[in-house]
Parts: sequence; structure tokens; C-alpha cells
Amino acid sequence: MRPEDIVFATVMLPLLGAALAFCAKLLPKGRFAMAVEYAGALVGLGLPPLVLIVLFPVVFNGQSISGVVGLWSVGIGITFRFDGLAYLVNILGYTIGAAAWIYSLGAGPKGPAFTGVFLIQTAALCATIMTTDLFNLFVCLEIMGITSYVLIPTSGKPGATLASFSYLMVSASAMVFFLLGTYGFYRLTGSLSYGGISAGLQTISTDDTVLSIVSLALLVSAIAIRVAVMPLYGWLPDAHALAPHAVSAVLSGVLIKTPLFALSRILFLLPSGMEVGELMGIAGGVTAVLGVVIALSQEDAKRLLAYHSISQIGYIVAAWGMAISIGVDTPAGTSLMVAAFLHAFYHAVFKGLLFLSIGTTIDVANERNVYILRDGIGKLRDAGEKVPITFICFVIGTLSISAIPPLNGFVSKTAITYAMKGSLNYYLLSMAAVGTVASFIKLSRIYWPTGKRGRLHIELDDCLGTSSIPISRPPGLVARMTAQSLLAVLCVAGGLAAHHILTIVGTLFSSGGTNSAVLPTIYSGENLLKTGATTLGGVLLFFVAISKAGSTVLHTIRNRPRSFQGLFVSFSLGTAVLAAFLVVGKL
Amino acid sequence: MGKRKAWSPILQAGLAIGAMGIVLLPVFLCQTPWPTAARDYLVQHGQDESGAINLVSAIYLGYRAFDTLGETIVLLVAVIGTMGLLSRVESLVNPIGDDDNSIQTVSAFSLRGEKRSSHVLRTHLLEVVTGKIGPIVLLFGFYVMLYGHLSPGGGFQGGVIIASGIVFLALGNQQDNTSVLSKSSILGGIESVSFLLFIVVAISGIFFGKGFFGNPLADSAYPVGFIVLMNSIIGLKVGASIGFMCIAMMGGHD
Amino acid sequence: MTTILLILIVLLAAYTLSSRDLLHGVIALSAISLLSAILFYILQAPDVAITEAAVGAGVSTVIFVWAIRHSQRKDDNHG
Amino acid sequence: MVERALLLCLLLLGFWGVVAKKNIIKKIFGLNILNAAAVMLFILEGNRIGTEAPILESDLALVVDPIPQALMLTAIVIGVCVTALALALAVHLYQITGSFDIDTIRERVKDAT
Repeated sequence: MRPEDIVFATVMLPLLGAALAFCAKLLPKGRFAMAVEYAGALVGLGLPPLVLIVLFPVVFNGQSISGVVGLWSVGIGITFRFDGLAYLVNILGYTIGAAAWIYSLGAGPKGPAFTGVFLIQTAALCATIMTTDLFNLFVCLEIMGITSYVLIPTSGKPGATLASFSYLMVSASAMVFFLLGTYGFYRLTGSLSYGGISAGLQTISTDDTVLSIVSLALLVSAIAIRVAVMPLYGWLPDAHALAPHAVSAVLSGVLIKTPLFALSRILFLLPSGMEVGELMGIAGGVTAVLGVVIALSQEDAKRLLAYHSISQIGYIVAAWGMAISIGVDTPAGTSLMVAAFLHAFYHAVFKGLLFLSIGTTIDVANERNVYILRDGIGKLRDAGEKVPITFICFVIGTLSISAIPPLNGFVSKTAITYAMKGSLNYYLLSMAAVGTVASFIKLSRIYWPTGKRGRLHIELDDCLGTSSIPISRPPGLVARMTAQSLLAVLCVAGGLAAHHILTIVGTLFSSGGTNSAVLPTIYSGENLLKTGATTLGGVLLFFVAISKAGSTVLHTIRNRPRSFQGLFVSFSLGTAVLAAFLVVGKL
Repeated sequence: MGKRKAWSPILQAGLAIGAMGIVLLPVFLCQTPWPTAARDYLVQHGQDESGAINLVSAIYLGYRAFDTLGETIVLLVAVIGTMGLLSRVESLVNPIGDDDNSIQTVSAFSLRGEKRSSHVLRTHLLEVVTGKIGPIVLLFGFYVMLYGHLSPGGGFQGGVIIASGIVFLALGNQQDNTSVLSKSSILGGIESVSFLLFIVVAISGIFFGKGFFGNPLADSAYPVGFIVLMNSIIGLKVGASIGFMCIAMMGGHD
Repeated sequence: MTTILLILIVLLAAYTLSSRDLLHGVIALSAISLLSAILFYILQAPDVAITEAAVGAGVSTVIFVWAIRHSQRKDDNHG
Repeated sequence: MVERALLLCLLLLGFWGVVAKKNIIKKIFGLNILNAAAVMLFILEGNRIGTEAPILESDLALVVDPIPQALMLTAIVIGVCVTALALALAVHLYQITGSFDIDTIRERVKDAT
């Protein structure tokens, strides 16, 4: 077996697992059907990491495995490329996927159909990052999309159905424009593979430059919808806030980042790619700040987290865009790309952790409003959690997203700011960091005890043997705790082993098997000082936010009008601005 | 205020469509001649490499079979999602909207219609005709499916025809309820097993040294056998899943 | 010939989006599918024509009719 | 030329349906039209280089480009799958809120949660 065959195991094993899960659906309900379903999940989520371990030496040495699917001729067949980027995104997908699936065993949605669709989604992620063919990318994005449209409403909330519908409409329309972009490139170059397009664009006449730019703009904006970068973010908050907790973790951990990294494959090769990176980098910086401001204004716990995902994806896009505009072959570009990926990965870990632990808490308390819910620890204890694991997990996640050393968020955020020091985005991201601290102080209030009375109350209840507060006992605490602890351990480990991980990621992103990225010194005095200042600023901002004037402002932000139409208006205007920017840059 | 509210959405929509129209102008007005390299290659080598006379089939199930796998997955997920929502739609007995329309939920071409309402449009005639035509439609579906490499058609198109044959059988035979094919457990079984088979066939190329999604029969006397095999699997899968969905939509859940 | 078909398709599309009765819209939509199947046949794409006729005019019409039967037929705020 | 102008009209008509129509079923109509326009564009332009269908019955060199056709098979099917799911979601929304109007749905869903 050649390495070309092995890499497809990362796509085919989840599909095989999904097929097993669907077969389990047919068997009469019972132990055997469950065993088949779990076997499917094991095949789909357990075996691919082993394959990745086997592939590590190949990729680490700077080799990339590329070729044509089915060994057909290059011009017609589908080309693929498995390199460091694909390898890392695979790791990201399988880590979060496995944790979320374990969580879903406890918290639901359960059943072979869910397992099957979930595995298909994982397979689509791996295929998306591996393909270097435009139409195949279209198909992969559609699979990713359709699995999300199916998974989001499984929470059974009415809002989730509406969110899924809005997401479906805007992203399905965007995919039609993606198809038109594909048409433009095929017409100009007669090729669908990135390499063929890139070669073909060298020889086109100047009259056709406009078409090539417009096609690129169409592709980029259709993908930007999935990434939820600032003007195109409108579908995300409802979808992520109302989906089942396990699905939210995957959606905001993995699904919004994979298309971004898949897009970078296109942009590396095309002449206008650098300008696109520049514009998206700025959009990312703005996203980071605005996302956190809106997040601070939210009262629904999961929606707050969803807006944070937008803000954090802003960080990633800012670093990613800057890397592409500098050129990823340069050391500076590579270090930015490393920082972008590292933040994507770490964000997936800590945001997954936060979604899961907040999910457990709001399930226990039956309340999502951060202004009302209090004494989360007590409620969790009443539900049967002896050691406050959920709370500890939440604290780890919070400290991590607020970039407190020695957790992983500190490492990746420092890596990003270190690499872009002096640029406009540096200041934008520093502002966003302050907002992050403030909004997580706000969120952590749900665990604050209700004061002396609350304590007394519980003791009183214990004496009387009754409980006045209705506590729902959510099923499957064990599975939930396992998944949360797994991610929490990753959070801490990612922070402690920062140096090694940075080296490995840097090597995987550099060509030739040697690390060409500049390794930032993470635990320097300057960085620690900055963290202290940021935290202090965050605390101050929090007090401003809960003051009277602050709450009025936040109330206005929270209740700003949002419409279905706005999604489309921002999409088409965003595309037009991007196209205009590129055309002006070229002429 | 009222006036602004009424006009602002139209203005926004106009802006969106105008912007998109301008962006799309170069795409639609491009005069560059269509590239011929791929076509020329396929005309010369397509038949030798894949064995199919129908070049679209050769691409669809040969050169770009990976896309086709993606397409069948999209169908599979869509059917599962629709069925999931469907079961929830049916469980909502009394929706908020108490219009006259919601009483007519039991549709004219419902399979469970007779038990529930009296004004069913289906007649004995329809039952007899669909029952008799069903097998012929199935046969035609199999023809389209199996001859996809020679003539227009193929697994997907054949599968849809098979699905309509299954629905015909279900409509025709509900009095005595004998049609095995309209049972959801059987259809679901065919769907899942053929999905599994599809994946196994896709992987099989690896063991013949042809790579993932390669044609394991490429060196044999009948390279086209691979396309016929894939067509059959896709046809069964599509037929089962679309038939499953249509029958479920008509109310034949049990 | 293709031009005539396309003009018909555009007119039908306008009707689909503006008709007050959603069922009429569905019928017009499936007519669009049939006309485009003919168009594809004329344009030497028989495979696409068959698919469009079977999937566009067949399956999607069935699903649309199902959806409308399970809800309401009229578009309340016509416009 | 006229044909492509008509297709652009069709595409924008579909986009208008998706963007401006209040009724969600009409939005799905719009999505279908949008998709159909893109498919027709591919087939229409792929037809320019030949006069025969891409089935090699006789040795004709002037067949049309088969690649757009194969791609469009996939695109049509994906379009229909998305439509089916969108309709199921729409019916579910109707059952929850009793309306097809997007603004009414938004309000009632907000009240429900």
C-alpha cells in the first residue's frame, strides 16, 4: 500500500463508520444494535488518529502526498494534497469530534442516525482540507453544510429550526455563486484543479483579468459566509447558540475554521491571493473587536459564547490574512500562519470546553440567562456532581480564552500578537482581548453563589428534606464529565508544552522539514505584563458594563434590529466590495 | 416612520441585487472561447481508459467518481434530515395555526388517507393503474440504470425512476398491503447496505494497486464493469432512499 | 429556439415568484424544470436533461406539493 | 449573447426571490431558480465547442464538452437535496408558528423561547 492510499483512510474510515451506524439503525433496538453503532463510531473516530500517527513521519519530513484520486489523468481527475496543513486540520477535527461525540452520549442527541451524520461531517472536514479541486471543494462544502443544517435543529428548539433555515438559505445561495466562480475559472483555464488554474491564469489576456478577479471574489465570499467573518456573520449566533451542546462545540470549534484553511490553498496559488489576504486580515481585526462588544451585551449564556466564536475567528482571520498578504514562504508569513493555526486549534479546544461545561450547567439549572442564573456550583452538586468538575472545566476554559498563563489561550494569543506587532491589527486585537476578559467575568457570574441566603436555604432544605428549586437531573453526567475533562487536560497541556508544539506546527507548515517560523518567546516579562494590564482593563470594563450607562448601551446593542434580509445584503455588498478592491488593485 | 419601514426592505433588496448584478456582469458577458483541451483528451482516451461510450458517465463514475460519492452522501443526509423533521412534524398534533387549511393536512394522495378522512380523491382506477404500471416502471428504471455507460442515463436517473416505481407499487397495493418493497424497513435496509457497498467498492481499488477510487478492472477485458457496478449500487441506493422519503411523506410510516 | 425557451423560462420564473397561490407556483416551477430539460436536450446534454426531468420536475415537485399540503396554500402577504 | 443576458435576468430574479420575498416557500422557489440559472449557464456555454452529444457512437470529433455536464449532474442533485431539506424545515416552522412569513416566524419563535 502506498501513502497515497493511506491518506484516504482519514476520509473513508468515518464514512465506513457512518455506514455501520446506518446499518445499526435497521437492527432491532437493543444491545447488538448499540454495539454496532459504537463500533461504527470507533471505526470512524478512533482509527483515523492511528492512521495519522502512521503518517506523521512522512509529513514531518516535509513531504507532501499528492496525486489524483483513482490514478486518473491529471487534467480531468480530482487532485488532492495531504501536507502539514491537512495533517493539522485533521488532528483538530478528530480531537474535537471525539470529545463532542463522547459528550453527546450523555447529553444527546443520541441514536445511530445522529452518529452517522456526525461521522459524515467529520469525513467532509478531512476531504475539504485535502482536496485541491474546485468542484470537489464545492461538493465537500455542501456536505459540511447539509450535515450542519440537519444537526442544528436536533436540539428541538423552535429557534434552532429557524436558525438552520436561515443558514441553509444564505449558504445555499452563496454556493450557487461559488459555482459561478468555478465556471469563471474553468472557462478561463479549462481546468478545475488549483494547479491547473494557477498555470492557466499565467497566459490569459488582460481582458479576462476582470473575470478571474470576479470569480475569485465569488469563491472567497461564499467561503467567508461559512467562516462567519464580520459582515457575513449573521447566521452564526442563533445556529451555534441553539444547536445541541455537542454540535455547538464542533460547529464553532472546527466547522468555521476548516473552510478558511481550505481557502488558503487557493489563495497561495493565485495572483490576487495576497490582496484578498490583506482585505480579509483587516476584516478579521474588525471582527475580533465588534464580536466581543456584541458578546459583552448578550444575556443568553450560549449566545455569548457564539459571539465569542465570531470574535476569536477574527483573531484567526487577522493572522491568516496577514500571513497570506506577506507570503507564506517567508519566515514572518510562516510564523503568522503557525500562530493562526495554533489559535484555531486552541480555540477549538477551549471553546469546545466552554460550550460543553456551560451546556451541562444550563441543562442542570434549566436557565440560560446570565442575569438570572446564579449558584451554578450548588445546582450541579444537587444534580449529583460530587467534585465540581464542570466548574473547574469552566474556569480552565475561561482563563484560557482570557489568555491567562500558563494555559493554551495565552500561548496562541501571544503568538499571534507577537507576530503582528506594530500593525493596525495588533491594536485591534489587544482591544478585543480586554473585552474578552470583561465578558467572561460576566459569564462566570452564573457560578457565583447567591450570597449567604442561598447557602442557608440549601441547608434548610436539607433539613426539611425538600427542595424548593426544581433541579432537573440531566442524564449521562459521566459521559459529559469525561468529554469535558479530556478537553480541559488538553487546554493545560497545550499551555505547558507550548514550545514543543510551536516547533512541531512550525515544521509542519514549513517546506522541507525544517522549522522556518520564528519562535516567539512566550513567557517573557513583557508578555506577562501585557496580560496583567489586559486583565486589569477587562475588570474595569466589566464594571463599566454593569454600570447604569453601560447596561443601557449594551441593551441597545443587544436589541439592534437583525433581519433575514440583512444577511443577503451584507453578502452581496461584501462580494461587491471585495471585487471592487481587487479590480482597483490590479488596474 | 411607517413609510420608512415599508420602503427600507425594498431599498435594501434593490441594493443587494444591483450589487450582485454588477459583480456578475463579467461572468455572463465573457467572450473568451470555451477551453477544448479536456474535451479533446476525453474524446481520444476516454473510452479506452474507462470503457464507457457515454463520456458523461465516464467522468461521473470514473474520473470524478469522488464527487459522485459526495453527491450520494448529500442525498443520504438530506433524506435522514427530512425524515427526522418529518417525524417531528407528524407528532405535532395541534399546531398553533388553527386555520382551515391545517385540517386538510391529510392529503389527497395520502396512503393513510382512507382511515382518517372521507374526501379522498383517489379512486379504484388509480389503484389498479398504478399497481399494474409499477412493475413496468421498475423494469424501465433498471434498464436506465444498467445501460448508463452506453446511453444517456445512469444510476442516479435510473434510481429516481425505480423510486417512482416503488411509489406506484405502494399506491397500487395498499388494500391487501402485500408490496414488500414499500415497507420502510426493507427500503432503509437497501439504502444502508448499498451505501456500505459503495464505500467498499470505492476502497477496493486500493487492493488492486489502482489507488483509492481507481478502477480495479482497468486491466481486465471489461474495464466498463466498474461503471456498471457503481451504477447499480447508486441506482439501488437512490431508488431506496427517494422511494423511502416519498412513501414516508405520503404517510406510510408503518 | 433556445432563446424562445429561455424567454418562457424567465416568464415562468417571474410567475412562480409572484403568484398568490403557492401550488400554482409549484406547477410553474416544475414547468421550468421540464422546459430546461428540453433546453438541455437541444444543447446536446441528454444526461443532464434526463436528470433534470426526473429530479427537478419529478422529485422536487412531489416534495413541494407535500410541503404545501401540510401547511397552507395561499401566500398571505402578496407582494 | 441574448441567451446569456436572459440567464443573468433569471439568476437575479431568483436572487430577488430569495432576498426580498417574505414567504419562505417563495424563498425556496427563488433558490431553485437561482440554481437552475447556474446550471443552464454551464450547459449553454459548454455547448459552444461542438454539435454532438458526448456519446461516442460514431467517431465524431465535434462533441460538446462533457465535463460541465458531469459537474451539473452533481449540482442538480445537490440542489434538489438542499431544497428537500429546506422544505422540511419550512413545514416544521409552519407547524410551530402557523405562518410562512419570515418576519412573523421570527417574532413568534422569539416569543416561544
